[in-house]
Amino acid sequence: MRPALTVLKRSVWKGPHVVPLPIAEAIKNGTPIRTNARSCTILPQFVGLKFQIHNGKEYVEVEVTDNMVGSKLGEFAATRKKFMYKYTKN
Amino acid sequence: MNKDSITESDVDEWLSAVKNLKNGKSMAETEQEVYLSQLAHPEPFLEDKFEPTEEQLAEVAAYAGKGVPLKSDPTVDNLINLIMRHGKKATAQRTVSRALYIIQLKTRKDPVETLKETLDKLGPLVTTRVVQTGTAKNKVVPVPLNQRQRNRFAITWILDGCKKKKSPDLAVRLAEEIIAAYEGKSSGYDRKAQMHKLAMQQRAYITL
Amino acid sequence: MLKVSSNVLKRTYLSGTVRSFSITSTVLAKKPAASKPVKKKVTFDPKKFQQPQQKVKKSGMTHLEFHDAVKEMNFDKLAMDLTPFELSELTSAVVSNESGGQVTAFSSESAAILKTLGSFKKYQHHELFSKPVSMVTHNTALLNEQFVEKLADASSRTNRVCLVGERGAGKSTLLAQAQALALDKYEGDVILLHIDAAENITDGSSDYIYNSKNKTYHQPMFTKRWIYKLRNSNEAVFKKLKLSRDISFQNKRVDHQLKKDENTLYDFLQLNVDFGKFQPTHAFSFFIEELVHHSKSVPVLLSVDNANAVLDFPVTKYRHHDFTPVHLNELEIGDFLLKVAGGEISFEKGGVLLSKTGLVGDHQKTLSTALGLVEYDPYAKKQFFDLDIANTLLAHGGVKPFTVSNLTKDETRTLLNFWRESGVVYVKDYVTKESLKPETEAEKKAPKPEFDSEAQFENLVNSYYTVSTGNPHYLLKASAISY
Amino acid sequence: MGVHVFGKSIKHNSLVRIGLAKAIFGIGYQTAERICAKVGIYPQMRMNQLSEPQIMDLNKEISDLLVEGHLKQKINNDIRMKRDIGSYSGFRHAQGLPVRGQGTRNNAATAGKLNKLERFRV
Repeated sequence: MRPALTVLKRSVWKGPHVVPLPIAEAIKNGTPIRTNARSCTILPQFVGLKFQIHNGKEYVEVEVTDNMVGSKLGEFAATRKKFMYKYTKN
Repeated sequence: MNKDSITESDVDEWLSAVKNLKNGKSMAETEQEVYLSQLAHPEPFLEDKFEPTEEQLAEVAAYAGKGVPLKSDPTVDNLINLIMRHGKKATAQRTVSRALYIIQLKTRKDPVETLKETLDKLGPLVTTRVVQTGTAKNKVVPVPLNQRQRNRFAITWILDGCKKKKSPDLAVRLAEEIIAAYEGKSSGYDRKAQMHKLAMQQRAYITL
Repeated sequence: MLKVSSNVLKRTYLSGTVRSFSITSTVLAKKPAASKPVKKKVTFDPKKFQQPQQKVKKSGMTHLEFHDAVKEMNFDKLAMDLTPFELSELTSAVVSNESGGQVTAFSSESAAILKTLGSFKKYQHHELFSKPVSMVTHNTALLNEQFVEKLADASSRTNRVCLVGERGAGKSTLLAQAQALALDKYEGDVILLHIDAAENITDGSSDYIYNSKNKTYHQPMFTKRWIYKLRNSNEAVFKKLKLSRDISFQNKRVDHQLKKDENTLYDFLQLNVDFGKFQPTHAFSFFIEELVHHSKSVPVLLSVDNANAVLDFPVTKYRHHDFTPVHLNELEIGDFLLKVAGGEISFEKGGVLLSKTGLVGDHQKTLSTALGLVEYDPYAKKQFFDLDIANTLLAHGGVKPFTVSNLTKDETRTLLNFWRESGVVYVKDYVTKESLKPETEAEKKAPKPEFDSEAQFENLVNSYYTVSTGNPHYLLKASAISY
Repeated sequence: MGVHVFGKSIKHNSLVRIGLAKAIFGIGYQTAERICAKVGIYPQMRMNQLSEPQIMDLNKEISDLLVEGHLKQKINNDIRMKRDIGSYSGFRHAQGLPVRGQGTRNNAATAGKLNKLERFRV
């Protein structure tokens, strides 16, 4: 991927899309942050924190690592189940 | 005008004027009236007869007995239509024009005449057709060809011969092949001889 | 301008630039496990088992496409001999007496010179005749009067003309005629500088080397070829012109020293042929300076065909080291052209004759504005209008436009008559439906009406003149190259 | 009949800017023209007209860029990283399905061909 693509995604003056989250508390207590904000960008401050991200049905536990910075929270909570073929009883 | 001052004579005058207007003018005076009156009575125009001058008559006489000139030569047209692909006639025309130009440069003769002569030399006289007899064996019957059919064979053979030339431009290849055929060197002559030979073998089936 | 920005081309290995928020660089990311050797499937590949296709043996006269083939295949050798026509040679006497057009031949000397210069171009149908011919028209007479006659009296600054006219009107032919007339008038004592296709300067077909001294690019390949043409065509004149100052230069690792008043310009051009290929040189500017110096005695005629291909498109295909495009005035030759066309460089005796080409630049406004044919549009886009170039051309009194108009009907008749007699156009009866039918016995016996060739010729003149409106290109197309 | 630039044989009669773009992974027409301008190769130059020093210059310029094996390696690494952090696009790569939200009811053949964890064999 070329740098241009990430740059072109969003106007610079807007900054990254972030929603207010109880980060200070999470850092202090180590409690996971439960959130529905899937479109929130992961900032460097989030690294090491635990998130519970809503996937439409339940909250998926995710721990943020270095490489996740710049992605959205929603990328790490899949909304679809993988298709599995089940044999019928008969 | 004062209402009270209207007299009998005034009324009479007006009535006569209205009457006059209703009858219409007998003579047109202004330019517009002339135009309108002519529109209303178109007969004089229709009656006007065209009489040709003597010069015009002489010109007509000069063209008497001559047909209407064709837009282009039918033989060349046939070649153009056989070259045409995807309905692009202008492209085909340009190709043929350029080919004929090269032929003219090479032979320094009228290229259309050269083309006609070549097609006449190359075109086969007879072909063979398979006729189903209904019983065991089919007959191969020689059939004579008319001028147009002969031309068609000749042109398709020339176009086949074009494929073996080097130039990327069809016009140049076509010119080369036509010049070769004109000089009697085309591979089409072999195919013509083969066709004639087959017809000769089957001559017993000719029905007259 | 030439500072090389190293970041332009460089892309780093670090993906840090990609994911701007990452703390550790992905260079430290784990390498993927080495791929396991995969067993190759054995499949039947029909291509491998096919017999190698026999190459079709191609025969034929040429591998060229139409326009090149027509030019290269020496068709003029097969053409009708023109000696019985007793064509008069193109001289100013003929031109001043012309009325209704007269077909003339180029004299053998001027034909040879013009051929070397490249004044006879392809698409001009020279292959139809055994030697180059042209028709003297009212345009020729007018240009002779307005331009060629003035060559010896006026400086090139005041004698600048640009030929304009629709496609196929005969601009290039007129250019050749002007050169031939100049040769005739001054009996060979004239220097002809001719560029037959100006677009070759800017289309990126020559190498280009920067000369930091005069801040322009040398174009060694183009200059060498051009000077070669000039040297061969102006040999007699150049041999007469002595150098005005000493010059020393190096060629093929041999040092040359040419003396003032002893060596000629011809010697210089013969020995100095690199024009900046190996090291920066001022050979070309020296050549120009010499020409300016000698223009007191010998008139210099600079003629540029397809001039609008460079003047209307001044942004060239060449690029600086930092990828910004090179402008026309940054090329040595382009700069020279602009300076002479703008009158900054002036030959004391001489003239500048530009010519447009009808094939490019319909929407370009630079040249037409400079010639005063189009009103100046201050809101014109940069790509269509270059103010600097227009101002350059307008300086010192400006370039005068010369409109090449179409042939008159008399000229059309003269031309068609010449074509008929030289076997280019065939006058024959119209084809009709009736004429194609096989003749019956009665018809064969009946006396046939005689074909009146002259009347038919007059018909053709009328119809071709109407179709082409007197434009020679379309006239030939209508009469000889369309079936 | 080829001229060797950056270890690649390029056809002798192709234009330099075209030949480079066609032969070398990671160089397109634009980059090739930039390289040519920087080295001082004129636009219409053909491969067989290149002199030895010019080829050396080209090699040097190209080796400064991220091309060929290194570029392929980098692309592979990027995909691998996405999978490792458990991102959705990483899953889609692993499954050989479209990454950018396209449907899969029809037409996902190209994704099937290209989207793998190891896109290039280096």
